[in-house]
Amino acid sequence: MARVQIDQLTVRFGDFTAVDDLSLEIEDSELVVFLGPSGCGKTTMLRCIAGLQACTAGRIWFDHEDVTERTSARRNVAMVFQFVSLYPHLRVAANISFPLQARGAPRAEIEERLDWAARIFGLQPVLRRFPAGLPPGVKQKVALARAVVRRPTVLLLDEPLSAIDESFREEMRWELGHLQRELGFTTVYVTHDQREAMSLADRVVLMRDGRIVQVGTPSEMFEQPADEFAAFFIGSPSMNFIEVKRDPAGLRLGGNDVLLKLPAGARAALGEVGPRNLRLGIRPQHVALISDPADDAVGTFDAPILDRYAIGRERYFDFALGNDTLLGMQVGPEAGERPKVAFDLAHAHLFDCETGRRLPVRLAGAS
Amino acid sequence: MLAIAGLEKRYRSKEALLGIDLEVADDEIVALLGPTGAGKTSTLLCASGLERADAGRIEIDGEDVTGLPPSHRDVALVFESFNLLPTLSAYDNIAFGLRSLAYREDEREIDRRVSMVAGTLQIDHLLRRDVEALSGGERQRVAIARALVRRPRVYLLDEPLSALDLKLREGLRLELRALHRSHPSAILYATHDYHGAAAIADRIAIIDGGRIHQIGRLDELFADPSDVVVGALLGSPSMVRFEATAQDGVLVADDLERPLGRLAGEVPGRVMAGLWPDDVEVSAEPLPGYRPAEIYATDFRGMDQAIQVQAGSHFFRKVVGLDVRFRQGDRCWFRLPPERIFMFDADTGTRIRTAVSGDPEHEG
Amino acid sequence: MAVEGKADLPAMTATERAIRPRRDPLSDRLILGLFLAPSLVVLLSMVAYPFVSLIYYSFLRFSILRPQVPAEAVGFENYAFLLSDPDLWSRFVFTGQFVFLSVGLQFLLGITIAYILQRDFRGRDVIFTALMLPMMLCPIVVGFLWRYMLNSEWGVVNYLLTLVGFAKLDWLGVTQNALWAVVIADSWMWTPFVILLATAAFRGVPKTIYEAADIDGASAAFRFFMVTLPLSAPILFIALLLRLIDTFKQYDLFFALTGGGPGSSTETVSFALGKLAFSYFYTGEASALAVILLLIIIGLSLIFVRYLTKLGRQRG
Amino acid sequence: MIRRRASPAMIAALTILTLYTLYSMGPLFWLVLSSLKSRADLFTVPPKLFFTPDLSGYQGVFGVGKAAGTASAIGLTQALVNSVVIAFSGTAIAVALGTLAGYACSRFDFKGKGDFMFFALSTRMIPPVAVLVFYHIMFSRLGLADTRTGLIIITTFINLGLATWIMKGFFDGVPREVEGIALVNGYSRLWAFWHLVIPMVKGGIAATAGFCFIFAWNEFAFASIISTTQAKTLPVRVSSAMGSTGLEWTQICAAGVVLVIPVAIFFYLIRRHLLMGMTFGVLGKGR
Repeated sequence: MARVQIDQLTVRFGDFTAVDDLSLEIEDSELVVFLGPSGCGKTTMLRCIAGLQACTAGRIWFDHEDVTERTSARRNVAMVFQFVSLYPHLRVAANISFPLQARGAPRAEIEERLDWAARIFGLQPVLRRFPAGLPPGVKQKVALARAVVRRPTVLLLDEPLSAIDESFREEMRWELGHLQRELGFTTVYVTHDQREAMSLADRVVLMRDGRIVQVGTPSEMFEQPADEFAAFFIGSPSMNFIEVKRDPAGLRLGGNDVLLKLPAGARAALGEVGPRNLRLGIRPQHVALISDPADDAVGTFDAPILDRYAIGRERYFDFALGNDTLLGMQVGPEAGERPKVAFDLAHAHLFDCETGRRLPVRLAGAS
Repeated sequence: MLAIAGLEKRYRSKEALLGIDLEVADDEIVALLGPTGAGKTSTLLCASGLERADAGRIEIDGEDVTGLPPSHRDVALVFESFNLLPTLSAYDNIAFGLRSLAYREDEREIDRRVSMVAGTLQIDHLLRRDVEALSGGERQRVAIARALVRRPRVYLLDEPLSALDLKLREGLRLELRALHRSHPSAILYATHDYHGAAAIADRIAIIDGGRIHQIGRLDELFADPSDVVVGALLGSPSMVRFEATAQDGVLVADDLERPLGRLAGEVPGRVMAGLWPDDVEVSAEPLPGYRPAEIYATDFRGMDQAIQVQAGSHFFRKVVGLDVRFRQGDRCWFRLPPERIFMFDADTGTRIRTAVSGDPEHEG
Repeated sequence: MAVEGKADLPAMTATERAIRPRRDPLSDRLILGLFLAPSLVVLLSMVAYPFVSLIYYSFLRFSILRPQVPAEAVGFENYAFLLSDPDLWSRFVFTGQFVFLSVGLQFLLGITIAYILQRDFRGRDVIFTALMLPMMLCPIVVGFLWRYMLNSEWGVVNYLLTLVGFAKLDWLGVTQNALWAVVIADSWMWTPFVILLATAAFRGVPKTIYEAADIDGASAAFRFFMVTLPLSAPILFIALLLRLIDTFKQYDLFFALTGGGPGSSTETVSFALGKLAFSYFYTGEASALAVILLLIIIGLSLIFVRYLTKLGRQRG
Repeated sequence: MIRRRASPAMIAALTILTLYTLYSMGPLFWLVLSSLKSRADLFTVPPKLFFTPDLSGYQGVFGVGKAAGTASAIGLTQALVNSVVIAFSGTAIAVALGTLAGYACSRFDFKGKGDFMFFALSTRMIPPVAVLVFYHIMFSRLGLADTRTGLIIITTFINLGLATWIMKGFFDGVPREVEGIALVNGYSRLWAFWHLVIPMVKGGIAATAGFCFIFAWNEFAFASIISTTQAKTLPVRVSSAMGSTGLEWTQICAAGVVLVIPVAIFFYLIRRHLLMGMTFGVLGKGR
């Protein structure tokens, strides 16, 4: 277990820059999730830490040791791959103890560690079997057991759950989260699944095109997205984005047709951001239908409701603003006749249209 | 409309389907939800005619098509990953069906329809591209366009979104759903993802081990699960399950103090007791009638959090609000409302329809 | 999420369109039959029929040289004659020696070279392709080429030997030397095959497994013997099977290189069969020997097929 | 991977590789060199590396120039024609039949498929001399002995199994979805086979043909027994290069080079599919 320090790391493949000048510190026993769409550089990043990928520039430190030039074998890292990488010719027991065998650990120690790893992953019943006959989830458990059996400095997980069936994947996610906190390994986890990231991470590192978009705890990521990409990528269903124009009374939506009234404090704050084009972002969970609000209620407006429907046990509605169709989610009781659309302004965000950055404007008024 | 009755299929000596009965109405999406190897793909292949059924009957719009080759059935099929003919452009892939002997249209009509569907799916700009140059999401869009453009009687979709990134999957799923709402058609949609099934389907058919365990609207399935498999596959988190023993008119879960409840009738031996997570009551404070437990793991979900609770040798999961932030290792207390308990046979998994009620002696 | 152009898209169902009546396409069963039939005819007439006929001939005494002499059923006499012939047993012994040495040398060289060629360096692919060339040559040419190079008086091999201080060897005139001569020539031609398959086997090991082994701290040697070699075993066994059978039936090379000499000391079973059938024209006995040869090869194949199936089942 | 410096192990590896390359390439070099030597230069001790090239070997092989008249001239022209006709025809037929059978084995599950495949494999396993006893009799009776037709049939036979297996491998590489898409969209299987699948395995068919050609071109055992005078192929003709003074080495070497050239060309064309061909396609392609 160790602190990992990544210092201005860059990886280029020919003209393509996979990781671009990335720096990050990972605390001891922390679980950090690298999240991003495919091709964002998150796996390359992980392979650099593992020593499987040489970096073009930058250094990697484990505690106070510079490991940039070391081979994987000499870094004492453990890794679980996306696609199962068990040794098919070895039984489960031999697979788990392989890293200890490779180091020539004494027999007694091997027995003891194997026993421990098999117990925590509940693998005792399959120790004598070959990996081929096992379901994918159990195979990944074996891979995890093989990873932790040697007490690695850093545990690296490369989309370990994505090749597993949905129902079992959830099971594994729980197990993984529990064990990481129990065992306290410094862990770097790579995934494109924001649910996994939010669920497991102490901190999430959202990446795009080889760069970090935002680093933060899951709730920071959810509540204070750094920009439109972060806002879009985290949370489902995805956030609604609406072009807005300023108005003395608040904001005009949907090509000036609709006025979103804002409290006085917010209008003042809006005045200070300067002459920019703005976009409003709000999650469907924070859009509701309410009956008969007060006429001057802030955050409410009339809009055509296109459709109401249930998805699973959740109730949604589509409403129109100009040419856009937007999504809302009815959390409370069903609204009656001629309902109005209500934005929960405390959870609405304003973004700069040009840069995509979130602007520090509180739409709900004074703090 | 698609009707499948008594469908059986065997590959060499391996049984794949053991009698599938299923109907998809003209305006509904039925999701075939089940784990890998449950028989989803076999069902779709038999329905399309690409595999021959060993027994059973398949009807489309009332016409028996069991013996017909796939080209005579007028169905569309979208596979999980390989859908596009690499030798053709995106446009020619979409137009492919309309140039066949069976579904031939003249080129002007083809052009009209392709551009219309391409507009709907927002792939106009991709039409002249080589399919090798398309991304995964774009390829599935083209595949769906090819299905749409022919206006078949039935759509068969085999995990069409599973190979895509989560974010892309969620977006495309909503689009498909919206498309279906504006243009109703019969769709059979196979998936192993509960979220996917719940988000897209009008009705869900729970399939496992080559059998359909239950079929119905989501609320019907939640209200009246017929089988323990339904509980295991439905919901996120899925059904809370306790191995229990029925004895002397009371239900006792292994390793838990106090009976779960009183039985209205005689139930012999071992059962599986299950509740939907929403019905389990969890508290951070000890309350009368609540049982002590420990938080095994937590799962932050943005708007709320899910917790896994360990009570003795039992584990269950539940979604709770963010007002109390549970942490791994915290103490908690829970109550299992007896009237919400479903019982299933421990061996066969079938539902035991005996009511469970609160026990006045033990419940507060 | 916006779905555009909703209004333009006609209903997706096609109830109004009748399916056009058309000719039923050929059923899959018919296609299967049509596609398979020609090959089946060739195989039956060229393999099954000869095999059955050979068994029949092997119980007859006759010679194709004298068709006017009627064939006479002799029961197992041909087999008894063959099996009691000490010369035949020594042919089997020689064939065994040849197969063992030759295949052994090919595997030793082949696996070593394949291992070395795993490392990427400039020009590797060119060298690799060039090294494959010998196995593509005509065996007759190979035989003559080595016969020419191994000539005891003016052959280039003996010249090179004298250059580095060894005495000239009479390669083809002494039994033991002649055995080595064919082993060297056969290995020259077929080591590339083992290189090819070993390379394929090594590359067939998924990259992540190598990476996993690296991360697990395995040294190069540990990795090779504990991961690469066992994982390559199925393909190496296929290579072994093919090499054993090919070497066992080797005929052309002996024909061109030693002609069975000196004397008949480098006659393999195949070569002896050739002589029996087409020099002495003992057709009955030759058929019996052919049957024995075929049974050995079929047996050998079945053992390997069974082993491979077992291995495949174990590893999925 | 992290770069490593030159180590003793690496030097050893390089030495072994160099020695083996000499063993492997030397004889080929010697073959070409010797084919250009005059009779007198052939037998010198020490062997000459530098000499005046002499084309008499090739003249003898092709029956041109002054060597044409000598009794020892191989007179390849006739054999060359035979070889070309037999190898090309046999290859074409075998590849055509093998393509059909390979498709059937790849796409359909039928009773006895495993047996059929093993049966096809046997065409490579069987020692030629073992079945030759029978062919000799059968071909004599049918009047096929010493004819090109007879040898074309044999060439087809020895390559059919190979072609079936390799083509099955290539068809296995084409996803079944290809036909699925066509069938569901209203096309027939034959249409899909011809218009979609065959174009996708064009390269595979070429590779298979290359292999079959090489095996057909090099075939000796069958041809040596079946063709006695008329239908003699090149390898058979070379094997009978006995002059009044023993073996005509110049001519044998020259003939060897002539025999190697088409093989080298085909080999170069199919090099990416080597594995497929050499292992009967058992190992699949592109591993």
